[in-house]
Amino acid sequence: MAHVSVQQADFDVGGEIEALKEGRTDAGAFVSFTGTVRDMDGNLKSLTLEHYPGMTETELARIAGEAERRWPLLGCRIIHRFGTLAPGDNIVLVITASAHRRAAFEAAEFLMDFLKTRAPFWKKEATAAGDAWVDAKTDDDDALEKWQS
Amino acid sequence: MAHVSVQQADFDVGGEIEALKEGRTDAGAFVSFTGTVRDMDGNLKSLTLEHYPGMTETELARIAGEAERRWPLLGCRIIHRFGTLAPGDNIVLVITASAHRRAAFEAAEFLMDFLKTRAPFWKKEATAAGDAWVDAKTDDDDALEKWQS
Amino acid sequence: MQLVYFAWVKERVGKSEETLHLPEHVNTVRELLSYLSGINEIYAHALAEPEKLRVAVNQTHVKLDHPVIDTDEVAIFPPVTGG
Amino acid sequence: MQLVYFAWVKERVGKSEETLHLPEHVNTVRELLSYLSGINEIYAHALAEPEKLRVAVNQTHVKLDHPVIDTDEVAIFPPVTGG
Repeated sequence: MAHVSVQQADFDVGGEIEALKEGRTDAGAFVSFTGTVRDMDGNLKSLTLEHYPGMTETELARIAGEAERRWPLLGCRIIHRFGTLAPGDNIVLVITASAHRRAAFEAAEFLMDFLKTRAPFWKKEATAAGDAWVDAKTDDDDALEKWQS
Repeated sequence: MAHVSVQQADFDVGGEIEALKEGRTDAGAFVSFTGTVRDMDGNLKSLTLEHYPGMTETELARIAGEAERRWPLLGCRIIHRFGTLAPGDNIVLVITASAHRRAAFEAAEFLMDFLKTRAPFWKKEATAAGDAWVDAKTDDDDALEKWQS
Repeated sequence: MQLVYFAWVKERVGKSEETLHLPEHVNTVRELLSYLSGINEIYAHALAEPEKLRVAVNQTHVKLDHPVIDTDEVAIFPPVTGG
Repeated sequence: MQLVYFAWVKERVGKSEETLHLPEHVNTVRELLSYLSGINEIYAHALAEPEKLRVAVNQTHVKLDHPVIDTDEVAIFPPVTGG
């Protein structure tokens, strides 16, 4: 049921939420998360996302399936971009729909936590000082722990 | 800093998120919550939202200020509609922006929990069986408790 | 005092607002609700279940022991159901 | 065995994929990393810090004791940083 896309092109957040809402009156709660390229100190020239074609789609579908198993979702979309992006550009979009807000919020946060630690993407930052791969955050591993039960 | 609107007109979720993103590269995380008119069993003809003009705006601004005090938000928007709406129509929109996803998620959920129990709106459902005011949920009071600290 | 009513409280009272001269012995929200209930059957019915009522004084949520004065705007309504 | 590399592992190995005939004594991911490290200085450098490496076998995340066979696709990469 989940819709998963790995793409170079930008996405339209409003249009994606609309697509999930289209024609349905049983879902009362829609949560979206949009992750964008953040330039912490004005030095970032671009961000390049590499990924593992094939595994990426499989892993995102697996993560979405796990969310659907845990929460009564009426819809779920994950879009993740790859390629070279500029500061402020969209990177990732997660949308969840449910009858109640709690499920929609929790599932969206769960999807992002799992995506951050399991989806095979790697970020490389280009700055005036050169290019550097972004290090994984232990925060992200910690975030996963709260979903273990 | 928060943008608060109480209006009869519909809102454009994508456009509102764009407005918050516009020209900034310091926020990496945007969370939106959209609440819509839910028709649980296909009997709902319409939903009418009454509110307390003046207090509504004050209370929403107060709730937003509280969220900004608790989390490092870079932006925050609350839009709530009033008047008569059809099943599937948008009711409420909350958007938060932050450098990190955890703050954006938590603040959005906090805003909805507080809005549900403090913003002076009242829903009346029109069905074939007649009109009835919607009862408040004790769930919503319970949801508030997790933010007491 | 300016009184305003919303939702089913408004429907039961039969008006959305009214001006009231506050008697001297009415000094809290609780006393105000009690005073209004004594006016007639309509108010008595509208305000019969205080646990289902919420009150705002000057557009701020308050508890039953909150003080009221004659220049206040007092709103009486059911628990809110927005969002 | 099909080997694929990503991010700085790919840069250090100097290629994004290669085909390897798996020696008989290599039966787990741990043994595979050890075997590759012994090939030459390039692999030794690329795979020098096993705690900073992650491995997928046939496009599924696995641990170091996961078995490998010659028909597997094995990917070696740093911890992921998407999202």
